[in-house]
Amino acid sequence: MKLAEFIISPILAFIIGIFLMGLSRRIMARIHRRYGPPLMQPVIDLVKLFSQRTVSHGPIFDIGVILSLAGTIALILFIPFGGMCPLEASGGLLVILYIMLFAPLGLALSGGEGANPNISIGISRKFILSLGYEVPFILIVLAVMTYYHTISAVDVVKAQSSFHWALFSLPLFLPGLAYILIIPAMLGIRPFDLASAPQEISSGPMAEYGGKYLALAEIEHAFSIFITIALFVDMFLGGSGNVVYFFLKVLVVFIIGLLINAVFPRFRTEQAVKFLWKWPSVMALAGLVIVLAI
Amino acid sequence: MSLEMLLVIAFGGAFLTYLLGKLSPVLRDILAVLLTLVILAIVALFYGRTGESSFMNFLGFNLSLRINTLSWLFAIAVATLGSLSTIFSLSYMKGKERLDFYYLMMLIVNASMLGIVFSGDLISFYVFWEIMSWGTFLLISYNRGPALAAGLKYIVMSIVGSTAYLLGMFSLYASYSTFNIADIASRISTASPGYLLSVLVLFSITFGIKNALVPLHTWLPDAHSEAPSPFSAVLSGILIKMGTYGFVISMYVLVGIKALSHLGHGILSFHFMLAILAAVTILVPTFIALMQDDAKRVLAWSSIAQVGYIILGIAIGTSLGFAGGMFHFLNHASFKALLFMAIGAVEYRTGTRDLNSLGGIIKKMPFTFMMTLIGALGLIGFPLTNGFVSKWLIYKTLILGKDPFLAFVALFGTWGTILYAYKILHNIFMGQLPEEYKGVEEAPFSMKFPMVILSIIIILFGILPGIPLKVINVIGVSLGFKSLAVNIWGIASDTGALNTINIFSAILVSWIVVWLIFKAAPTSLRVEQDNNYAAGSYVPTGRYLYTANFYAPVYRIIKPYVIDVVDIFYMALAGAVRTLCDWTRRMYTGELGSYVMYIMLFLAVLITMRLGFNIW
Amino acid sequence: MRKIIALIFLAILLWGITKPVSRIPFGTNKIKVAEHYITKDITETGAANVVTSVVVLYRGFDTLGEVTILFIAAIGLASILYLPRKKVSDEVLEESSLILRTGCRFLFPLILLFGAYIFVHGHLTPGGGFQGGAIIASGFALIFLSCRERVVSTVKLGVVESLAGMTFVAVGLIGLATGGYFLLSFLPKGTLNMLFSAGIIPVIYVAIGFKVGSELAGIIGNLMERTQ
Amino acid sequence: MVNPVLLIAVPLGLAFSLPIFGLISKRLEKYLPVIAMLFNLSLSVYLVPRVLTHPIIVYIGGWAPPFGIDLFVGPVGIFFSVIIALVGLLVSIYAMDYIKEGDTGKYHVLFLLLLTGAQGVVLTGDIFNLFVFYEILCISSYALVGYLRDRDGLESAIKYLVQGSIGTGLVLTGIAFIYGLYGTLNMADIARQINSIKPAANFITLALIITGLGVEAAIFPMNAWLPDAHSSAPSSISAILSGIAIEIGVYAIARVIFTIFGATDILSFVALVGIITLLVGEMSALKQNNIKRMLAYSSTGQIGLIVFAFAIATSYGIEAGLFQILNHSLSKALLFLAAGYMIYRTGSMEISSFEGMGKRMPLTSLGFTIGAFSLIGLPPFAGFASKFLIVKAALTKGGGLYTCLIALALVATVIEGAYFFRVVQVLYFRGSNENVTRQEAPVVALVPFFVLAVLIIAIGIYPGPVMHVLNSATSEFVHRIAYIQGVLR
Amino acid sequence: MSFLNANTYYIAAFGLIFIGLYIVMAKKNLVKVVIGLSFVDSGINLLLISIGYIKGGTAPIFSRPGISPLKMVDPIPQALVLTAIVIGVAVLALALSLVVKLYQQYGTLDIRKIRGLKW
Repeated sequence: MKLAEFIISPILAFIIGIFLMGLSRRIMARIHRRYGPPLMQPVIDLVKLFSQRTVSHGPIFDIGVILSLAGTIALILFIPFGGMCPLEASGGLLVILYIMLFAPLGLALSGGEGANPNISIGISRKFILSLGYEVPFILIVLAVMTYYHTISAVDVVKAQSSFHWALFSLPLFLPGLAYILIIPAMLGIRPFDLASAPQEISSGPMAEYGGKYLALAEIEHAFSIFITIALFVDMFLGGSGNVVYFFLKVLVVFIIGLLINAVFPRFRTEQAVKFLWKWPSVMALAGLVIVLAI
Repeated sequence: MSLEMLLVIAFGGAFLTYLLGKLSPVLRDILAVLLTLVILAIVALFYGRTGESSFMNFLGFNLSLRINTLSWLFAIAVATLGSLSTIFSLSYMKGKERLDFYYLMMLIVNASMLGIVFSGDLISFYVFWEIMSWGTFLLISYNRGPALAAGLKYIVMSIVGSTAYLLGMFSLYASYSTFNIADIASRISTASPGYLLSVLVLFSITFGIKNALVPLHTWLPDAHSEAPSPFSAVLSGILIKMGTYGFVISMYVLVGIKALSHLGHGILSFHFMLAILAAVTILVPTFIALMQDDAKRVLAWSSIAQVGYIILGIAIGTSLGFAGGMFHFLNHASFKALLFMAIGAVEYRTGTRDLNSLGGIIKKMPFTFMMTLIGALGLIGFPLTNGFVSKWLIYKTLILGKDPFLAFVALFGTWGTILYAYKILHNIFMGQLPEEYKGVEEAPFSMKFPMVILSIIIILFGILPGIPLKVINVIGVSLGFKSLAVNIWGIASDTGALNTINIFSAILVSWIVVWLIFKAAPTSLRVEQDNNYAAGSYVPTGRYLYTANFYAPVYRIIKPYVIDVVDIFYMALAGAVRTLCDWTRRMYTGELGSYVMYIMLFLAVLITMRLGFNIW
Repeated sequence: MRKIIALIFLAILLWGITKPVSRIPFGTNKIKVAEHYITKDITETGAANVVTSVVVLYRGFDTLGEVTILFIAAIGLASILYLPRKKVSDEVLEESSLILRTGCRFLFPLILLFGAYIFVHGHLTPGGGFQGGAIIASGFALIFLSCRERVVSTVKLGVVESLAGMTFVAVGLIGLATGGYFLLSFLPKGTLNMLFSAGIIPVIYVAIGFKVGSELAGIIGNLMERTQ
Repeated sequence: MVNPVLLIAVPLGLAFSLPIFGLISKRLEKYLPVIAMLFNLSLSVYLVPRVLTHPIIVYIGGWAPPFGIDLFVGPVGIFFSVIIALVGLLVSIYAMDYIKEGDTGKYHVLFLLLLTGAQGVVLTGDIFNLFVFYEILCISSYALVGYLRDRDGLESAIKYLVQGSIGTGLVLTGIAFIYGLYGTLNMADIARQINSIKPAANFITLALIITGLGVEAAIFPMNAWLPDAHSSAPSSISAILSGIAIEIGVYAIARVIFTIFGATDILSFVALVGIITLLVGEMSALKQNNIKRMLAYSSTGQIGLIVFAFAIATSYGIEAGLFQILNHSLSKALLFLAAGYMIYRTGSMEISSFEGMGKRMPLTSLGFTIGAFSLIGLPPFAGFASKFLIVKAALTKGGGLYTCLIALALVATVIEGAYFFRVVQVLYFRGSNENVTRQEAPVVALVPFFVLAVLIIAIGIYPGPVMHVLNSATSEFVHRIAYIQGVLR
Repeated sequence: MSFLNANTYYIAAFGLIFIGLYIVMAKKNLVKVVIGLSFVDSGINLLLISIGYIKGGTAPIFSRPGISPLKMVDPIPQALVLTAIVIGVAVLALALSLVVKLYQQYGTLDIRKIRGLKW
């Protein structure tokens, strides 16, 4: 049973992630009053990319992108997801926080060897942005961990069983809202798409990617969309023992997040950081203070 | 083999090395390496031994050496780094001036650090401490130029520290009329909290200075960046940890965990204040490190920040925190030494460590890059490196101990760490290779070897943290902490366990999967760096680096906030003192009449005090 | 300003010294040690002049130091006024008048004789080695002033000075060797008020007389020769 | 048994005979001080074990005190006379090559007499005799300071002379009062009659004497002559002045306060003065560019520390003070001697001109470094032991005053560290690192460096034998009654 | 008046000392300073002598038999003064030689101008 989870959960996560990617393009298009690509478009893209031949700049160029995806897949195993959590007793949320680093670091290393000036700029922006959203994110996670007095994600989910959802508890309401605000930043989508800004620095860290590199990066992106939202669901919406139910929660959160943020233009790097350090951080901090006060 | 013999070998060998250097440089190098290896072997053989023996009588006091697991742990770190840095020196220092002196001082500092951790009383601790201080001063000054100011700053602060130590030591003596650590520890339980607090504060000044705790840190950035790289490795890796050792000794051995918990309460307790200082030590230096452009300076500031983690863990006073702090001390010793050595290797080959002018060296020094990468990952606390485990322990104890703000600072500091660690990687190794570095070569073997050893340690302790944690647990228990459920793969606990083997296997498996997918796709074509984006067009050969000023936006945000206020304050203080001193000597006007009047003044004061105020 | 402060200091000093001075009434009788010297002097030293016996015997060590100080002054003065390569004035000095020169030549031996008398009779009459030496030096001063062409060799004076000093120390050492005490009066006391009496006093006073005379003469000579 | 009076008589006799030897052969002159000091050293060391069992009291001329002058050769006296003979010997060896200018014969005479004076001060048991030997010490140092006869030398000599004469004048006035009040000059006899300084007359007398002696001891604010004199004298003389002369001043003050007056009431004030002296000295030294002036100010500071240690007045304190005297004598002598040849080689006293000395004169620089480290109080040098003892004494004495004062003293140590380490840096690490030709000091000068350095390290590591002597010396100061009874039995 | 009569010598002695000290402190000319020192010396010598004086006393010399020792003045201060005078002479000689040399070097005797060494 446990062994099956190791295989099922990444595959399900991949499917959901790809689906959400397709969905997001669709919804964005609708908001922009376009028709938009079909839902399967990301899959089609992947197939196409994998069949292409491309260039490489050196071993780290390869290793970095593999590392990035491998880390993200491994991360799935630590996240409670529809009753599954293959590696529950291995460090909990703190490990999740750290393994989330694999993806950006791998991409950055890989891109670094690409030596394209756009990549340098992109990486720099990506890291700065991460510094920006990590402040509220850490505060949020800390609030949750302190509130439930555990560092295990599974325990957090358990504590919210029978609809004691954290989002609707007094202390964790504000952190939950803050999390929604920073989701786009964590995913690097509008209005926080400054790292990959295609029009400006030709996709930033991914500027030198083509073929399978781009494909792996896209898969990684799909995974991170899922992970980011799954974490929210686990921490604030009580997770779920049921995969379908879990998926629904993810879907709802994703769409809400998309709708809130679709209308914003792109931030400049400093603006983004300042924004992230201001509103979401203050909300999360307030939550943390309330948690401590209780 | 007794402890005395070890110290005799260490000090005597140092002088022997110096004398041999006058005969033959080659023999000197061999002896130096051999000596450090012998010391390492002896210290390793000491494992598990405990005992205390008096070795000489100084001014009527018995000086004693003692060994227990705590001192063994520090000693093995000292001996390891000592031998590795000596090996690293072989080629790094080749052709520089005064090598005999350099090796002498390296070995003396090494020996004195062993003396510190093995000393069983406060006097011998002080003696070795001072020998270490002046030896370090001479080594820091070795590079001339700006190193001189750094050395002076270091030694002045060091003397301030030893002044505080002397006062603390003698106030203990005045109360207990013994200098033996164990004796004092056994008698101190009856002392009043106020007294203990004053002693602890005095000791904290001493150890805080060596340990570069924030308001006392200002010597470190200059000293670390200006010292020769192998010595920077020692300095950052182990020498500043002598302060950590001092903190452990003074807080948990001398005063003891029980008495410590009664020093104040809540946020105003001693250990909590220390933890807050440690948190500040993490936060501010991390961001100052981010703004540096000199690789060694980045690492220097980073050392301060990492030391903050160590002290944070130790100060919080739980068994998890203590284990985390102690483990982080080992880890920091390994990865920071590795990083300093790697930067040293780059500097050795390129002649610069300016982050804004380097770039693309990965093509020329892939091995060094890998080492730097491992070191940087350890520094970040990346899973599968040892830094992760220790930080995890610290975070966990902070979160569960209801100190989320400290935890936040620690975690946030880690994100700052990611930024500067990546900056080092990127600016030195990534990006374009400037024209002038087209000819650099890989580091020589004697540099590679210590780096390999250190990187193995980093990875090994990252995957199997139980090895050191078991030792640390023994120490913790001996100091009165609760025992931890240590396994070879981490820590088992009901509030969230750690299993590094799981993490390792998860990542390994996903790696293999992804790698298979990657291999299944069509193979890619290897091209030159600038072939793609420049599309074959002319690329200017001069400065075409986009690595300069790497995090410009964040600099703009944090610049007004991350100023080393303390350093500015100290510098202003030093300036004021100097002005005051200058004014003082204006008293000697050179005029004979005034001088005679000074004499009469003294007499008049005496007479007036007696006759006018009837004082005596 | 400076003067006012100086006066304030002196006023305070005056205030201070009134305390001990008021405890030392002027002209009262002497106390234990002095009484001992006066009453026991004759039996112990055989010198008629108590001051001399105090100077040379009871406090002979002080006198040795005193002689040394004068020696230091002479040597120190010579070293400070030292001129490398005999640059001693070669310029022709104006000759003094015949009367002066003749008078000086006439007086010089008399002064020397008087000085010698003073120091030889130090233990009998007021006077002694220092006084006699000073008188002798005044004779030299006369010579220096009047017969300027007749340069007295400071080297020779130095030899006399050294020999006299060595004599003093040697007398002391002989005392140490014979009686176990440095500066012991090992010679017989003789009869009171005779020239050859009072133990080593005459010997030492003769040495001091030569020494002081030569030293003071040397000082004067040096000051005259080397400061032009 | 050898009579300790030879410690004074032999150098004195040799000094008197030196001009005659000078007539025989100019080269002979410079060996006489060496011989004299060698004699003194061996005699002092020979006497040490005897004196430690019970002090030797020598009657000069066979007159028992209080009627004659006595030498009190106690542990203190022998301790000082060993230091004087040792430092004197080493400096006279050094001077054999160092002194080339001027009338060298006169230099050696004055040098020998200076040491004799110092020897006499520490041995004598009569206060006026002390004054006389003190004058021998002072006057010969006036002459020696001006020995080079350059502008600085003469200027500092006359300033030193005027201040010193005022000081000795005050001392003599004090002695006159003592005589007037108590009718005796023997220290033990005076001490027998004085039991406190409560009467104003006693206090004023004491004030006059310690002010006067304070001039030579360079206690603030009477130390204005010191930086001038020490910096412009020939280096060998600076070494003696710093290493011996001012310590003699401190000895005299200690003798007057402890033995004669038993004035323990005044000691907290003395401690304060000591700390002020220390602070002023070290602070003035901080920004000096002239190395000898820096060392001179440092001497002032060290004297302050010694005075402070004495003023603690517990047996720990006096012991610490004596140890610091030993340490300061050795270290400061070494520093001045080393600096002397460096100045000789570079022709400048500016610290900045010593760049690269570590290469040019490695052994000299090493000597300087060891001296500096010892003065700062770093282990394993002698300075550490003394600093250790002083802090121990101050803190075991207890009381807020002494704790504050010792904290200030340690602050001064920080300042001292700052400037000494700066010089060490200049010696070894400043300037270009190109190869410079080695111009080491001559062997004659290296011998003292070596001996002093070895002693500093040996005493630093094994202070035991020295402590043995110091214990007895301390009890001589502490046990006033024993002293009185010893002399007047 | 009796105070003056009783203490004439003391007043004179301290008068000399104070005058000397004042000169040393306040005067600018080096020769005057040296003269001041000389004043101080003389004053101290006078003080010593007057401390040893006995009203109506004689010199302590047994120049002829039968002199009563009871009326002799104290011999010790006289011996001390002898020493003090010699010391004074020595210092004076040395001081004057220094002054002479200084004048040759500086061309002035003003102590405000002889200030090569300060701070």
